[in-house]
Amino acid sequence: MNEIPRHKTLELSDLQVTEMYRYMVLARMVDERMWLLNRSGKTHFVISCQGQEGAQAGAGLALQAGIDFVFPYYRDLCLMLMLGHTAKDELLSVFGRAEEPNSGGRQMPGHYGDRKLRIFTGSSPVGTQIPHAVGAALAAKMRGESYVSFVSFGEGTSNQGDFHEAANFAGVRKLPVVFFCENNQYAISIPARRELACENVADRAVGYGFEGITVDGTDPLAVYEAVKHAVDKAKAGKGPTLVEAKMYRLVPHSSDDDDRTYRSREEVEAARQKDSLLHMKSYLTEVGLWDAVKEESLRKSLMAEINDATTYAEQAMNPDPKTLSRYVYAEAGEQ
Amino acid sequence: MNEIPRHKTLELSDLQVTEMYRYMVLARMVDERMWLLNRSGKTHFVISCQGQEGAQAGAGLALQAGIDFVFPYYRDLCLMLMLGHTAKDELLSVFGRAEEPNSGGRQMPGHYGDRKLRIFTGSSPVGTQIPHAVGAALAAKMRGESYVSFVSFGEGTSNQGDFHEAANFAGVRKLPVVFFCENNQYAISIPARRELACENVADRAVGYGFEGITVDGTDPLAVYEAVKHAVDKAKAGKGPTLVEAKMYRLVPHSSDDDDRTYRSREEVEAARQKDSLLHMKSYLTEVGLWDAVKEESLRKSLMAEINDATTYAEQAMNPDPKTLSRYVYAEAGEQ
Amino acid sequence: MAIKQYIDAIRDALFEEMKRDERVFVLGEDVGVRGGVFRATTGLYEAFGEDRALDFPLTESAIVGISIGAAAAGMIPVAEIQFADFILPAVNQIISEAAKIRYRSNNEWSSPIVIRAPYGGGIHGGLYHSQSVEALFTHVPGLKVVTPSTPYDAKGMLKAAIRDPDPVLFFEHKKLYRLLKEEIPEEDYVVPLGKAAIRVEGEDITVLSYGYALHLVLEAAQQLAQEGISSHILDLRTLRPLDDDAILEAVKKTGKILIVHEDNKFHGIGAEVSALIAEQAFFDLDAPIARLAGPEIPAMPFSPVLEREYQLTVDKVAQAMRALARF
Amino acid sequence: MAIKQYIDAIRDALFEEMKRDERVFVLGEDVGVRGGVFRATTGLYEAFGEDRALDFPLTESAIVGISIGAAAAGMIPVAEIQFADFILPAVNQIISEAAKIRYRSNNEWSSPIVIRAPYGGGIHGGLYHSQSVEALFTHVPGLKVVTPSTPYDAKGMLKAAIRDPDPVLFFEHKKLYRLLKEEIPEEDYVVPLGKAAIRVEGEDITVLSYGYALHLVLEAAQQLAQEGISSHILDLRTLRPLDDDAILEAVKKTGKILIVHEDNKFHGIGAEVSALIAEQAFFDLDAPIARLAGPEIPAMPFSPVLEREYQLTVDKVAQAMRALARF
Ligand SMILES: Cc1ncc(C[n+]2csc(CCOP(=O)(O)OP(=O)(O)O)c2C)c(N)n1
Ligand SMILES: Cc1ncc(C[n+]2csc(CCOP(=O)(O)OP(=O)(O)O)c2C)c(N)n1
Ligand SMILES: [Mg+2]
Ligand SMILES: [Mg+2]
Repeated sequence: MNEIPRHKTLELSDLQVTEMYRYMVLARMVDERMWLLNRSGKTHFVISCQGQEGAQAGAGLALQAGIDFVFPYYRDLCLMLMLGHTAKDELLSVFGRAEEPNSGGRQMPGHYGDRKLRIFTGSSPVGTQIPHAVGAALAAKMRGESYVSFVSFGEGTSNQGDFHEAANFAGVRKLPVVFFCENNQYAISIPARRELACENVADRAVGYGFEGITVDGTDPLAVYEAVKHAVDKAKAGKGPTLVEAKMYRLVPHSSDDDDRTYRSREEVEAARQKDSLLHMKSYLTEVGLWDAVKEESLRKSLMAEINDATTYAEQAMNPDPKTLSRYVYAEAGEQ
Repeated sequence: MNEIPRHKTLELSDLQVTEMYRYMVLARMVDERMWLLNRSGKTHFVISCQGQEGAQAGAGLALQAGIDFVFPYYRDLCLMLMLGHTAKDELLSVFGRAEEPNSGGRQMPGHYGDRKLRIFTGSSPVGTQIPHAVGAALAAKMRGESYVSFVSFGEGTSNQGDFHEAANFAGVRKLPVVFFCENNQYAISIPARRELACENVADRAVGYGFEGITVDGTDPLAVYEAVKHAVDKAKAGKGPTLVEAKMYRLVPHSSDDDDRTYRSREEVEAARQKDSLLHMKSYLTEVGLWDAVKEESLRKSLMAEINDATTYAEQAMNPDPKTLSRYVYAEAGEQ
Repeated sequence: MAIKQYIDAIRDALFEEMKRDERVFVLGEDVGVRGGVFRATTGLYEAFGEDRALDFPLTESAIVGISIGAAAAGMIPVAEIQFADFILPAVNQIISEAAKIRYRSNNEWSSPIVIRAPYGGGIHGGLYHSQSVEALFTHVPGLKVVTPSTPYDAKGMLKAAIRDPDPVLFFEHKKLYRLLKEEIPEEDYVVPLGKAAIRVEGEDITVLSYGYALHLVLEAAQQLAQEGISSHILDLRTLRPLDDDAILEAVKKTGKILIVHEDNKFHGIGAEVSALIAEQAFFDLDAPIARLAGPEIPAMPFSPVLEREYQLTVDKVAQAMRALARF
Repeated sequence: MAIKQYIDAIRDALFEEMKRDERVFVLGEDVGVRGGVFRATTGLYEAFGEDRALDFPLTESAIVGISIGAAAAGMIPVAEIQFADFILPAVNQIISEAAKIRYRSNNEWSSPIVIRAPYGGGIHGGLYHSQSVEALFTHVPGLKVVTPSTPYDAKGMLKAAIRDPDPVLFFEHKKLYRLLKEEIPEEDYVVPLGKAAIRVEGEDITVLSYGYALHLVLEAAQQLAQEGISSHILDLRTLRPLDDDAILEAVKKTGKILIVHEDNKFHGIGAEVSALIAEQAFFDLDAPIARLAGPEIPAMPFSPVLEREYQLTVDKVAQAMRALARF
């Protein structure tokens, strides 16, 4: 093989791509741990990133943590890890502990937020974060700052009015925002063809006067390339992009769901064959950056990290019930 | 001229096209009367169709009054006349009289509705009628009935979430609905380029998996052709169409507006040269169906009709104040 | 008679009404193939097909708006909003449209739709799967707002709602779905909207409540009975319109009033109940009108300790009842 | 001092705050080039440019949602909703988002936005340009809801709202815009949110009101004064939070309470005021707590005779005050 490896043509170092893979595996393993804790009755809720790690890793690599404003959605565990959260942070969150960085235990797992990382606080009603991202992009433009706003959401959510209104305004004002649609083929039980009549969600961009790009969401490098393009364009004052990454949700919608009621095991099995983790591992192996030994040692060290994090989180303090009524409004003396 | 006249190729009779023109002139003259009454302090509010008559006449001719469900918006005076309302009906409405068919004086002028004509009651918050139209189309499909649902709205309104959500569902279910966007270049003071970044509103249709068509809204026959195509398609079970008719709002947004604060007189003057009434008159003249004598006699008879209607409306009864609290809910014994 | 849970009662009512009248259909997110995330619509897809158990894209405003349009064309839509918290994107269609259609058309058009939504907390749902939203709608003329608290009522009131000629918001407390069972007649029956129900007759204090909180009140009343305090308990059942007569009657019985709801207190529906009493039964009162309700915070947090701290409990209710009795 | 109308006071407050703090900007439909359909933002476009007097597409949910995002990034948006009736498409962004951002992020993020909206009827606006919508928001923890009734307060409270660290809904009764003039200081001042104001001191009856209705109350009180009835009149000014202390104080003054608002009565904010009193000042009361409010219909119809029938008038208010005084 004397072709230039694909990641080099994208100006990514060997370290960057192996790190990317490390985050994907970490996300998967943390996610699996969350299910385990849930199934053993220790925690109340899981919402999963499984199947979407590659897309999130690709997108995450194109962002500058702590500089770009990020408006994630509940499946963005891998993205959060790439931006700076740790396994421990997210395990604290599934236990609803005081220390967890998203909300101090106030919100369900998957409701991310972290001010120091410029990750805005999210809620459950889908799509509300999309105008927020556009608002932060408006602020960037008004003040001549050079960050971009990045917002992610599911394909089902691209049907919500808030998506439409926010995308339109971003187009009119050519704001520095990247709309990132993680099209995992389902909105809970509703398959894409029952939610959407367009071929690709990215087709919608033309209605807002900007570019739409559909990429294979199981190919992290392809996603990186598309999002990087969108970020660079935004920073150059050339307006928004809608990037749609297509992949498959490998597990039920959440720990409260039973996906056997609406999709066949064969369909899920087929999708597992196209898992982005497999994709990335074989790419790294092909270009000589990876092998079975590295894989094993990675998994071992991550398992240790996750075990420690679990122990820590399990024993961590709950919020003080006396804080229940705090922070509805700014407290005296605060701004 | 031995070409076949355009209206014949569209399978329209001479009578149909001259009638179409008659309605356009009637709408214009009723509209002008409404302004006169407002400026003389006799009525409180006007919202105008001026500039949009041709598009409405073209669309109206493609619909079956009393069979198709119609969800108009506040500028659709000409459409309402084509569907069966009279000058008297609408003049009663500007006075808020008990007898006016839209709401018995409860709603502002331009808030149409008439059950016997299958014209659904409209409100002021823009865009809410769009899902209603899709709902009526859903009912048609569920019951195998063959009416279509027709809904109109401005280009500014095509930015509302309700447009997006309703269009998406119509696309997914291939419902018999015609979305008719009257793009008059302004949403009150905001020009189209400040509201929309796409070239045409019709570009949005691809995001919903159906056809979008942009037509010259000052050419009634072109609009007829597009809407007829959409109606036939809908009836054939081939789903929705978004038809965008482009034209210009010739007068201020409403009697409360002063358009000199946001657009030049030259711009308005230029648009007046492309008035659909001129367009239609010269077409009819060209094909030998019209001349100055006919024009004069038409205007004379319409003026008489409008004068009578005005006198009638001015003297008609107000709603009985005792009815103020009726019909919030069904009254005893009603369903 | 058959023994049914609340969720069964809902499902049975839907099934029977769809069978009775082919204009009735259900629509919402995951109500078809999946049978609803709470399983309230299970079996309808199989029995009535995909059109009448209609899986809808994730768009609440369209769910309601399209229901309104379908109703205008003669159908009777029963829309499910997956969680009451997610009804907010549909508020414009509910308040600007459904509520005003009859009035604004001078009785020509109407909006006979039902909107079902599971509400309330205590299921570790965090801020956005625990809210009580009834008070956002009870102020609105043109709407009816109902919140049955038993399987029997759930079935009978859902049937009444479906047969009602005007829009009805039908709120089901999700903790009730599988909390208790009750005998329910096989034959068709309706429980009329707008009527409260006396749950316990008593002499010392009157407690007005609804939904899950009512069951806490009932339990607390049993405790208090052992202490010799007799409670008169009224289940409001419908929050708009309130059953004024029943409320004023219940006030007369004891003169000491406590209103209990899970929703936060400030300007909750308890405020209207209190104001009604203070206006129309003032001279029947022997004590200040008390309210026990949720704290003034957005909703129940996810952390179990915070959630517990938020929630009403039998103890908290008993304490409030005791304080009133001693007054 | 300069003599100003209410609308001038709003415009001046915006101008001065935009000048004082460059993070402040206004956005909304027609607020830029056109200067607002009520002319509340006239001159801002010329003075501060198109970015800070930002003409927005016709999308209320985005107006609020984008304000929230801009605030997250450090700006202070003052959004205009063209008519309060059209705030409903934005309810999800207001209640699910703005109101809960501080709480759900455990105080990391906040939503210092102001939403201005002209409300109320009597201008021949029909059902959808006349509504009072305050009661749809007063129940919601995390929001502040204000309704100043004088030019002085309008200016001072708008400044306070802009400087407030949390989301404030700022409702301006559109009949007040050009109704009366008042002397307003040249220098900067704020009127704190959450404080009611005694408008008239009196002995026989206490009337609580706000907005345009307050002016009817003031006029009626003058009539009554000539009949020998002395009224104590409190302008609530802020509806969430209510000024409990001022209200309870005002109750003590006379023991006879009337609450007046234009919005319909059932579960209007008057209900909470009444419930507060019935709970905390019961023994100060000498009569049932009375409410005078709009009828239970969707909103004011367009027909002038129906509109008149809907509206409160000095006569109707005076009659209610007289009845209470005679009680
Ligand atoms: C406004 C709103 N309605 C309903 C829900 C319930 N709900 C949570 S996730 C979801 C499906 C989301 O689908 P999609 O946008 O494709 O994201 P995915 O979960 O597939 O990643 C639904 C219906 C919600 N959270 N918010
Ligand atoms: C939800 C809502 N917001 C604001 C308004 C006030 N308003 C009335 S018409 C209008 C502009 C509509 O523009 P467009 O849709 O292009 O229709 P046009 O009037 O140009 O025909 C606005 C902002 C409204 N009626 N409804
Ligand atoms: Mg999805
Ligand atoms: Mg327009």
